[in-house]
Order: sequence, then C-alpha cells, then structure tokens
Amino acid sequence: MAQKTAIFQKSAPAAGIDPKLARALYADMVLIRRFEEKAAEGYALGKIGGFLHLYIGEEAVAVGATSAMRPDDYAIAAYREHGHCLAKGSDPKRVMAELYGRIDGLSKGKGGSMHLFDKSVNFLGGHAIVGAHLPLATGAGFSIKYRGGDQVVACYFGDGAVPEGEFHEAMNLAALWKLPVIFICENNRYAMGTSLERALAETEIWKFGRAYNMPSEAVDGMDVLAIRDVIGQAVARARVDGTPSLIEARTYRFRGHSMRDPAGAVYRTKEEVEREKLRDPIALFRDRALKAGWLSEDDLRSIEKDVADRVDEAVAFADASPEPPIEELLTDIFKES
Amino acid sequence: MAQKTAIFQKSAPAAGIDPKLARALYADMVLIRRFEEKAAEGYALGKIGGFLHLYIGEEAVAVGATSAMRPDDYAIAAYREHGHCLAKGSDPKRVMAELYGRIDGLSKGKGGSMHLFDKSVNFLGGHAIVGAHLPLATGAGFSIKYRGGDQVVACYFGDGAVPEGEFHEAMNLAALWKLPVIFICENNRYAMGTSLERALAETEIWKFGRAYNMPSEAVDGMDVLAIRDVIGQAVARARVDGTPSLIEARTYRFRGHSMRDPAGAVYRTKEEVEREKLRDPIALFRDRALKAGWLSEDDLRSIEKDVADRVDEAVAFADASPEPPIEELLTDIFKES
Amino acid sequence: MAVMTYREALNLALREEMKRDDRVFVIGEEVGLYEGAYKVTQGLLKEFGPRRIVDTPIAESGFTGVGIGAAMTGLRPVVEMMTFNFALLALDQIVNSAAKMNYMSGGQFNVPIVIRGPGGPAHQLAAQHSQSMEVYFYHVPGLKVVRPSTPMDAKGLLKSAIRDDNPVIFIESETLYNIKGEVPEDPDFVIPLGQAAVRREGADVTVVAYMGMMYRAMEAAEELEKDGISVEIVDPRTLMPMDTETILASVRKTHRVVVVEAGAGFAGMGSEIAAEIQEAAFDDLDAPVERVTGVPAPMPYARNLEKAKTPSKERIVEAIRRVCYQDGNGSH
Amino acid sequence: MAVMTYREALNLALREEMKRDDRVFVIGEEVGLYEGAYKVTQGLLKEFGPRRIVDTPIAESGFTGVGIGAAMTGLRPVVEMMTFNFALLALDQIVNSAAKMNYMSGGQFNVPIVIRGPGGPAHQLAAQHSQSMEVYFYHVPGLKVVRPSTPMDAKGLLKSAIRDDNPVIFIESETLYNIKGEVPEDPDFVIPLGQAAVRREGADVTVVAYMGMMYRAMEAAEELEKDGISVEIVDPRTLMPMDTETILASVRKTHRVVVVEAGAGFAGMGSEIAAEIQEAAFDDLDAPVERVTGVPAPMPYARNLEKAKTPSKERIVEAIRRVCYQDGNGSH
Ligand SMILES: Cc1ncc(C[n+]2csc(CCOP(=O)(O)OP(=O)(O)O)c2C)c(N)n1
Ligand SMILES: Cc1ncc(C[n+]2csc(CCOP(=O)(O)OP(=O)(O)O)c2C)c(N)n1
Ligand SMILES: [Mg+2]
Ligand SMILES: [Mg+2]
Repeated sequence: MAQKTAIFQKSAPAAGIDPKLARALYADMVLIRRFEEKAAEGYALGKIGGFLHLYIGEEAVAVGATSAMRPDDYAIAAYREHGHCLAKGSDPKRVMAELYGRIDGLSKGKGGSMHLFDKSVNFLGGHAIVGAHLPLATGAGFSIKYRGGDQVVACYFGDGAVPEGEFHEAMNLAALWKLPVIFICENNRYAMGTSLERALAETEIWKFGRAYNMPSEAVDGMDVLAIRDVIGQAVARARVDGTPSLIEARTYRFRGHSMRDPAGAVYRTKEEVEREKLRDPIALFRDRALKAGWLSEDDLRSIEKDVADRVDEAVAFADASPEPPIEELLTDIFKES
Repeated sequence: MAQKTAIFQKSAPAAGIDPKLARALYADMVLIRRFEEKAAEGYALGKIGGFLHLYIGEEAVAVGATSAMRPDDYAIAAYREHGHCLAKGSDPKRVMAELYGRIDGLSKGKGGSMHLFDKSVNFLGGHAIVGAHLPLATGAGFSIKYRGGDQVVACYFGDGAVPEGEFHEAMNLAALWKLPVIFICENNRYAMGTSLERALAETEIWKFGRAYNMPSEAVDGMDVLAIRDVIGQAVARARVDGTPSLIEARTYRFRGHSMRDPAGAVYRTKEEVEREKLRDPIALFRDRALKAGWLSEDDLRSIEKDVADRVDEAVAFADASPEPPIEELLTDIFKES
Repeated sequence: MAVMTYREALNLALREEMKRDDRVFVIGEEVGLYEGAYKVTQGLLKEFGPRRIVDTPIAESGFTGVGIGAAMTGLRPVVEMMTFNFALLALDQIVNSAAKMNYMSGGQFNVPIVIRGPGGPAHQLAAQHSQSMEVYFYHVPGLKVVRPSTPMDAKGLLKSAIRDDNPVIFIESETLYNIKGEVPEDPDFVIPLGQAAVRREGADVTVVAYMGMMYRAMEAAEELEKDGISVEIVDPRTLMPMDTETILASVRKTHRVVVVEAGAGFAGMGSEIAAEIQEAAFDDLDAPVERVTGVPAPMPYARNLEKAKTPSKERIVEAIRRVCYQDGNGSH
Repeated sequence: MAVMTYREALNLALREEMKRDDRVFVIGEEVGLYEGAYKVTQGLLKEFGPRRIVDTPIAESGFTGVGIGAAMTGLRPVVEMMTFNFALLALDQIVNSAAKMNYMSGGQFNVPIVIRGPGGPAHQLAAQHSQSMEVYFYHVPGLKVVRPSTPMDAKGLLKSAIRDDNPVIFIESETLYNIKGEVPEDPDFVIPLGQAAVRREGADVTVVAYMGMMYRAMEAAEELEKDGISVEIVDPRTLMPMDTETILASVRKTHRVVVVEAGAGFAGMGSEIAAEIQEAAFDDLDAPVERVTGVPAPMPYARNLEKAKTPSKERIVEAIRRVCYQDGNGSH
C-alpha cells in the first residue's frame, strides 16, 4: 500500500515531457486563467449572476490531473469547476454561454456557473452541496466496474468537504468495493473563511486515506508536472484493479471565495496571499518550460495570444446567444421516455 | 497521544478490585442478563411489541464502562440499550414498564424498547437511527465544556454506525474542540447480517481514531475489568482537559439481531456462535471473582437470587401498570413553557 | 394470473426487470445475503449474484449517491431503503442530486433510479421507525412518487418505475407485505405511473385513500352500505404525478369527498387533494372536502396510543356521514 | 422604535437574548470570524467571544446534532444554517432527534433549539441553492416554523423562538436582509409564535402571503385598488402553529381568498390553507380558494426563467380578479 508522507519532490519528474505536452499543459492553464478573468469581468458587468467562484491559482490541479487521464475517463467536481470542465475539453464558448445564462450554454443556461455539465466529454458536473458529489463519483466508479470497463473517475473536492459525512461514506465504499475513483482534494487551506486548522482535527488530509486502507499522498498543487505524475500513478493503480486513491493537492486560491468575497481578506493576511502568489502555477510552469527548452518565449506568447482570442470569442459568443425561451422553464423536469 | 495496538492483556489488572466492587459488577451484569431473558419472554407473550434488541453477551461493556464513571456523567446509546440504561442505574421496574408500553414506564410507555430515556440518571436515551446519536453525544460534551464542568459522556454505538457519515462528523468535532466524549464502539462484528469485512475498508475500528488524532484502543469486550480499566483511563484524560477517546470493545451478541431474527444463523455459523459463547462475560467474571476470592459461591448465588427477585418484581410491576391514558397521545408533543 | 403476496409480487417484478435489462441492479442494506430485512429480495442474490445484488454498509447518503452516480453513467439502480425512515439521511442526495440533475444539466444527465422500501405506520415501532414518509417527496419537482396498495399494483407499478427514465420514490408498507391478491405473471404487464384506480364504485360520496387507509376505507364503505350510503373509493396509486382527472370525475358524480391519509395531515396529500378539488370543482361540491388524517403527534410506542394515532374505521365512517349530512347535526 | 434593516433586527435579537441568558449560544458555519455569510452575526464574536459564537466546519448533521445534544443538557443553541438548503443534510437530526425527543422521552428531554438562516428563492443561485424549504418542516409534529417578513417580526419572533422550549425552524430570506423598517429597541419586546398579522385591511378579498410574496401581494393590492378591488392581506408569520383564526376571520369578511407561495405548491402551505378554509368556512366562500404558487420546476439559473418561476405581481392580480369574478369570464 503506497502511503507516502507529504514530502514534496523538489521538482517533478520531467520524463516523457515533450514540447507538445508542454504546450497543451500551458495552453490549458492559461485558458482557464484567462477565461475566469473574463468571467469576473462579466460578473462585474452584470452579465453573470448568482455565485461565481474562481479557480485562479489552482489551475495546475485540474490540468495536471486531466493530462494523466483518457478522454473517456469521468470527472466530477464541486461548484468551483470552470477549470475542470475546460480541462476536460468543453468548448469555452458553451461554458461562457452557460455562465451568461443563455440557450447555447452547456445546459441551455439552466445550470449556471455552479452546475456545468458536459456529457460529450464525460464531465459529470459541478455540484453545489459541499461533499454531495463524492458519493456520485463512487457511483460512477461502480458503473465502470459493473460494466467491466477500465475507465477511471476523477473526483475533485475542497478541503471543506472533508469534515462532511459524505466524504467518509464515499471513501469507505470506494475502498471497500475497489472502485476506480481518484479522490483529489484541492486543499487551498480555506473553506470560505474557515482555515483547515479550525475545521479538522487532522490537517494532513491525505492521512484520512489510511483510515480506508487507501493509497494516499500529498502533492504540490502548484506544480502541474508533479500532479500529473502522482495522478498518473493513481490512474495506473485504478485501471489495473480498481484501486481508489486519495490525493491531496496543496494549492491556494488567489481570489476570494466567490465574487461576493472579492478580497478574502478577513480570514487570511495580505502577506500570506502575496507569498502564495509567488508560486503561481502558470508562472512556475512557464519558467520551467523555458528552462527545459520545451517551449520558447515565442511559443509561449503565441499560446497566450491564441488563448486570449479563444476567450474573447467565447465572450462574444455568449453575449450573442439568446436567453432560453420561456418554455424551457418546464422542459427537462422529467426526461420523457 | 496514546494509540495502542489491539493486543489484549491476558487478564485485566485487578488493582483496586474489592468484594464490594466485584459484587456490584457481577450484580449489574446478571441484572441485565436476567432482565433481558424476561423481556424475551414478555415479547413471546405479546406483552412487548415492535423491535426488541437484546444485549445478551455484551453486558460487560456497559457495566465495565459505567463502573469507571461517576453517576453525574452522561451516557447515550443506540436501540440496543437496555443494558446501558440499567447499568446507569435506572429502576428495572420502570424500564420493564416502558417495554410493556405502560404509564409507569420511564417515558410513560411512549418510547418503548428502542427509546429508553432517564433524566434522573443522566441517561440521554436510546436512539434508533444508526449513527444519529453520536453528534448528540458530542453536543452533551459541548455542554459540559461550555458550563466548565468536569463530567464526561459515554457514547455507545455498534460497528454498524462506523460507515455512517455522522460517525465521522461527530468524531471530528469532538476531537477538534476537545470535548470530553468517550466513543465506545461495541464491535460485535455484525450489523444485522452484515459482517465487519463487508462493511468497512478498515476492520480495526479503533484505528479510525487516528484519523482524528484521538487516543484510541481496542479492548476485550468480554472482560469487564479490562473495559473498566481502559475506560477509566479514557475518563481520566477526558476529565483533565476534555480529550475524547475512541474505544473499540470487541464483543459478540449471543442472540439474533432482534427478536425477529432470533437465530441470527444466516450470516454466521453455529460453530462461531458456540465458540463465542464460551467467552460469556458473566461466566468469565464469575470464575475470576471466585478464583481471586472477591466473592464466594454463596455470595454469587445470593446475588443471582436477589437479581432474579428484582426482575420478577419488575415484570409484575410492569404487568400491573396501566396503559397510558389516551390523552397522552397529545401531550409532550411540545413542552409547554 | 396467480395469487401471491404483495412481497412476492415485488420480488417477481424485480426478477423480471433484472432479466429483461442487465443495467438493472439492486443495492441496499441486507438485500443480498440476508435476502432483505423484509425478504423482498429473497432469492435474488442466488439468481443474479453479487454483481447485481449489492449489500451495503449502513451509509444511506453514500449508497444512494452511488446509485445516482451509477444512474448518471448508464445503469438503472433499484436502491432499497431498509425502511423509508432512513431516507431522511439520503434526502439531500434525493432532492438535490437525483431530482434536479436532468434539469440542471439541461437534459444531459437523467437519473433513472428507483428508491424503494417500506414506509408508513408499522406495529409499535415508535417515533423514529413509524412515520408517513411520502410527504418529504411529492412536493419536489423532478421526483415521481408511488404508493401501491395491492399485490397487482406492487408488481405493475414497480416495473413501470424501473423502466422510467426518472427518479421514482416507491414506498411500500410493512403492514401490507403479507396480503395476497391476483397478479398477472405476464412479464410485459405494467401499470403506467400516474393512473388512479377506482377500487369501489359508489354514488353518494368519494373517498380518496391509499395503502392501509384504502383498506380501512373499504371497511367503512361496507358498514355504510348497510345504512344506504354508497361510497366510491379512489386509490391514487401514484401520488406524483397525481391523477386528478379520475378523482374529479368521481367528485362530479358524488359531490362529496373524504380524503384519508395516515400521516399527520398538515399540508399533506389530503390538503392537496382538497385544495385541488375545491379549486377545480367548486360548484360540484355539496359539502366541504373532509380530511381524515393521523393525529399530529410523533408515533407513540404504547399499543393503545398507537392505535389512536392512525385513522380508524370509525373516524372514516363519521367523516363520511358528516359530508353526507347524516351525522345527526342536520345540513350545513 | 428605531429604523433598521431586517439583518440588523436579527442581529439585535441575538445580542439581546445572549445578554439575557448565558445558556444561549450561536453555532454554525462562518458565524464567528467571518461574521456570517450574510452578516447576521456581525459583531457577535467580538462581543461574546468564541465560547458563545462557535464556528464549525462543514458538517451540518454533525453540528445540528451537537446543538440538539447541547439543548438536551441545558443549553439553548441557535444553529445557523448558512442557507437553509443545507438543512437537508441535517434533516434526520431535526426530524428524528429534535422534533421527537420530548415525546419519545415522555417529556423528560425537551429540545430548546432554534435553527435559523435564509431560505427561499434568491438571485440566480439556481436549483440547489434557491428553493422554498419550509415545506420540509411544517408537517413534522414537534417542530414550530417561523417565516418573518418584516424587520420588526424578525426581531420579535426570533426572540420568542429563542425563549421557546421547543425546536423552532426560523427561515429568513436572502432577499429581505436589506429591507428597512421600524423595530422596537425594548429588550422585552417579543412577538408570540402563532399569531398572524393583517398587513393591509380590505373588504373584497383576502390574500394570504408571507416573505417576498407578501410584498408582491401588496403591490398587487395597490394596483387593484385603482380598479376598486379592496384587498386584505394576512401574513401568517408562523406557519406552525398556523393562526387559522385570523385567516378565517378575514375570510368570513371577504368571502374570497387567494393564497400565494413561492414554493412549487404541491401539498404546500397554500394547499393546507385552502383545504382548511373550505373545511371551516365552506358556506362563507363565494369562490374557490385560489393558489398562486411557484412553477413546479427546479429553480433555473437563467435570469428570465428564474423570473418566470416565482409568482409575479401579474399572476397575483389575475388570481385576485378571478376569485372576484372580474377576470372577464363572467361569474362561475
Ligand atoms: C453542504 C453545504 N454546506 C455549506 C455550503 C456553503 N459553502 C459553499 S462553498 C463553502 C466552502 C467550501 O470550501 P472548500 O470545500 O474548501 O472548497 P473551496 O471553496 O475552497 O474550493 C461553503 C461552506 C454548501 N454549499 N454546502
Ligand atoms: C440509519 C439507519 N439505517 C438502518 C437502520 C436499520 N438497522 C437497525 S439496527 C441495524 C444494524 C446496526 O448494527 P450495529 O451498529 O453493529 O449495532 P448492533 O445491532 O450490532 O448492536 C440496522 C441496519 C437504522 N436503524 N438506521
Ligand atoms: Mg478550500
Ligand atoms: Mg454490531
């Protein structure tokens, strides 16, 4: 049973990294960053309503993990899920249209930011009840085993979900039945304004995996290659015989909890935030890719430009998309057989 | 942090055991046994209805634990709680009357076997939703700390409650806030027909305590002195600074899950049951008390006779008690201020 | 047709649907080795094996969530609640995940799940184990709710529920598992959700009732027949969607209605039906719609109190007499 | 009297009751350091310290159970649900522990707990965060349920709820926190549970509504006044116990009723009130009781759909016209 202590490798293994992969990782992280910056603008303009939770600072987790999986693997997340949905391959245009509440959104504008779903890429949704999607992930794992498939499920959740009973129930069932679920705790050290220390009697979250006899480890959530590596190992275990894992990705959200907590300054110091920003996962990987020679400054610029264009396009697309027709209020309550 | 492995001491420490204590322990265990044998008869006669869960075989746990506590400490249990209620000092007459659904029952016959409550001895009740009373126990611990008291709470629950989310939530909160709760898992290896191995990814239940940085250990649940000893240590920790503990008492139920599963033979072998019965906690302690010279054969006989009389009295009392008047249907829905 | 118990009818429905569709599986506490706390799944583990008859630990929210996740990814779970009382622990999953998933996802992820088990008053099981649970579900948009009163309905409706592409809450009754009745053995026999049954034809008054209350209403009707009061009994069978048409048609004939329910009644099924009838058939009513409900108290353990808690034949008879203005108090 | 917001009124009630009684404490997510997700507990941590203002991790069932256990042992907890949507995770504790404890224990262990927080439709929070939650509670024997519409009621009713010896579900509203009104500063001012308020006197028709819907009904009443229809508005304030007397008194005066509720309506508050009125005042009614309810769908995110989901002033006006037979369709 692989139960490692949480000692981060100085830098993640670079074996098998080539320019193509580096380009993809960088492009995906930048896409998420840029997309959300624009979403924040849309929120300020009143184009987007309700709650909007930005993933800025945490991009490496979804991108690294997704890069270690197959397109037909499942992913599921909480309400801070723009990144996971985009990493999984959803069309930014349709994601933005969903945020705008328009008919061309992934869910015809009925779900919004907290409920992105994309069946075409096996993204099982964003879920807004903390902890509630963990059993759903276990259920997707159950499905895979039942059908005799070799897919795996990536289940992303926050540190705030760990004190919830459903974390425990979902972990136990996945371990008991050996279901191919990779529980990825995005530990950004706060659940809204509650720091880890005020929420859990054991703050090394990966250790909870031991209670279920599950391979568990912590990884630097700011290092996309480290995540890719650790998740890759978990995926390999899961594909072989359904072994689930708990991976604690140590990350940080650069923004407030949601647009309604823009500063996030009551419960954490400015110094802390500034210090963490020095480990911006995008900047770190940019440096690394340059130094390793995977990508040149020109490559990076051109990726950035491409992404910016795609996001602008997404915004224009969303803005041009009509509101859902009023009849949509009454469709989809039930699926008609 | 005391986290011991589950190696049972050959025989529990006998320091401080005197005839008086031995008499009390023996009398309490025999009382519970005898009381329940009579309750089973009452059930067969149709005097008792609904579900009736017997504690027979597990008496050492409640008796040993209670003997290590003060009368003003709290106790709370699940639906298999006749033993805990009697050990806490409730009047067997009123307990039996409750089982009979009569007005002189602890709760005027409104609660029944699964819902024994006795405020006069700080027994916070029997609760029939598996796992649900664990947070209540944590709440009682919260109360103690809030008031600055030094009481402790004994929270008894089955192995079946461990997979429930509330186990996890209650344990985490108690550990996080340092509340004087002693979680006593009565591991009788089955939750109805589900054996431990089919319910938990980690079957050494005491190990779950580690996930909450809580002192945890397993104890021979058939040895009343061992339980008294281990719980005594937990009580001492709790009284000093509110440290909670998880104690796994390894025990066995000699009867079926309830009177509706009288044999309990589908999910366990006859041999297993017979083997376990050889470790009857009452017989074990009887032998020990004789050998150690704490009690003579005459002492034991007279205790047995006394208890039998008290239980017969309880039955007669219950049988003579009237049904609650029909107006009781509408009282106690709300407490009138 | 064969005569079988309600329990056997459910068992047969499960077996037929599992044979018909490999995606159907049963999951819950004690459904396998123990063959069900109430033996509804008897023989299924032997016939279908542990892949499809899945015993779970006690973790209602967890295994219900597993069912929902499995349903989102192509399977058709039948989740057994050992008793429906425990469904409260899974209510968030049922309401916030199952019921809303198709809507939130704009129709991408429907949840074909059946959540079934016994519910309602049982024998001396007291406050936490004896309560009418349908009231937690039928108001939730996105859920269908079934309460089958007869063995035939149990089979026909459970098969429809399993074939339905949406979450269906299917609440049986501890007190009905042993009743016997004719049940079609044809594996193609189903009863569509959303159709009420007229259990007894009558001219003077309509009684709406289901499960145990339907049988009690039958007794009341027989007693009143002696006095020349002709009672029609409508059993909704499916509470959501409710077959208002059948109820209204009966009301337009009888002009008088009594709704009986075992639950506490405040904003219950009786309230809904009464509100609906007075709204849709105001001018057809010759008397107010009367509700006969359980006493609004938790369920007491004591036998005599328990008996007084749930509507008796006598209370139903009285209510019927009242709406017929034959209660000795003259007309309104 | 002072003019303050609904939020400030709640805050004041908490402060006064905490000063009055050391057994009162507040527990919930973000109630302390963060001063409440909706700032209802602003300043309380500073004033009362962490012993009495208790921040919890996300574990609704756990901390609600802690509150119940504390209440059983002599304290008087006020449990904040960050929003009432999350109360579903604690529903078993609320229903099976809090509501039934006094009854199951034959009166030995009452549970003086208040569970409070915002509930009901909010702004574009979508299916899982925007729903009418009272429907899960008012049918449960042993619970009281409050929905305060004004700052004064918020204060007076919260104080009564805290002083009550029983579990009280106190559901506020995200959309009302900023409204202002007169609030008595007298720390002895309380409003007893179970008393409705007549918000507006009128002669032609009674509208029963609370929270946001009460304000919308006010607008409808003002519009209809121009057409000579005089609308009386009754706000129940406490849904359980329901002040049926005040509602019936109004109905006996106006003979026409519209009940408005934001929720989906099936077996909702409107159903109960309609059923009750037609039962108790059948001969006083000149028209059926009309219900105006939220569209029975999960809450959609898109702004236009969300708007169409909840009863509009227009729909209320139409319903009032209908019961007054002034909808152009002639009399029934
Ligand atoms: C069951 C439940 N309780 C409370 C909330 C309110 N809430 C929304 S997000 C959040 C914090 C979650 O923190 P975490 O899981 O660490 O995720 P993060 O926001 O840090 O990504 C809370 C308390 C909720 N949505 N669901
Ligand atoms: C939440 C919940 N789920 C299911 C049940 C049904 N049930 C009653 S007892 C029981 C087994 C509990 O086993 P355990 O906790 O080991 O206690 P034991 O009976 O062995 O003392 C089950 C499943 C219940 N009462 N509550
Ligand atoms: Mg977090
Ligand atoms: Mg057990």
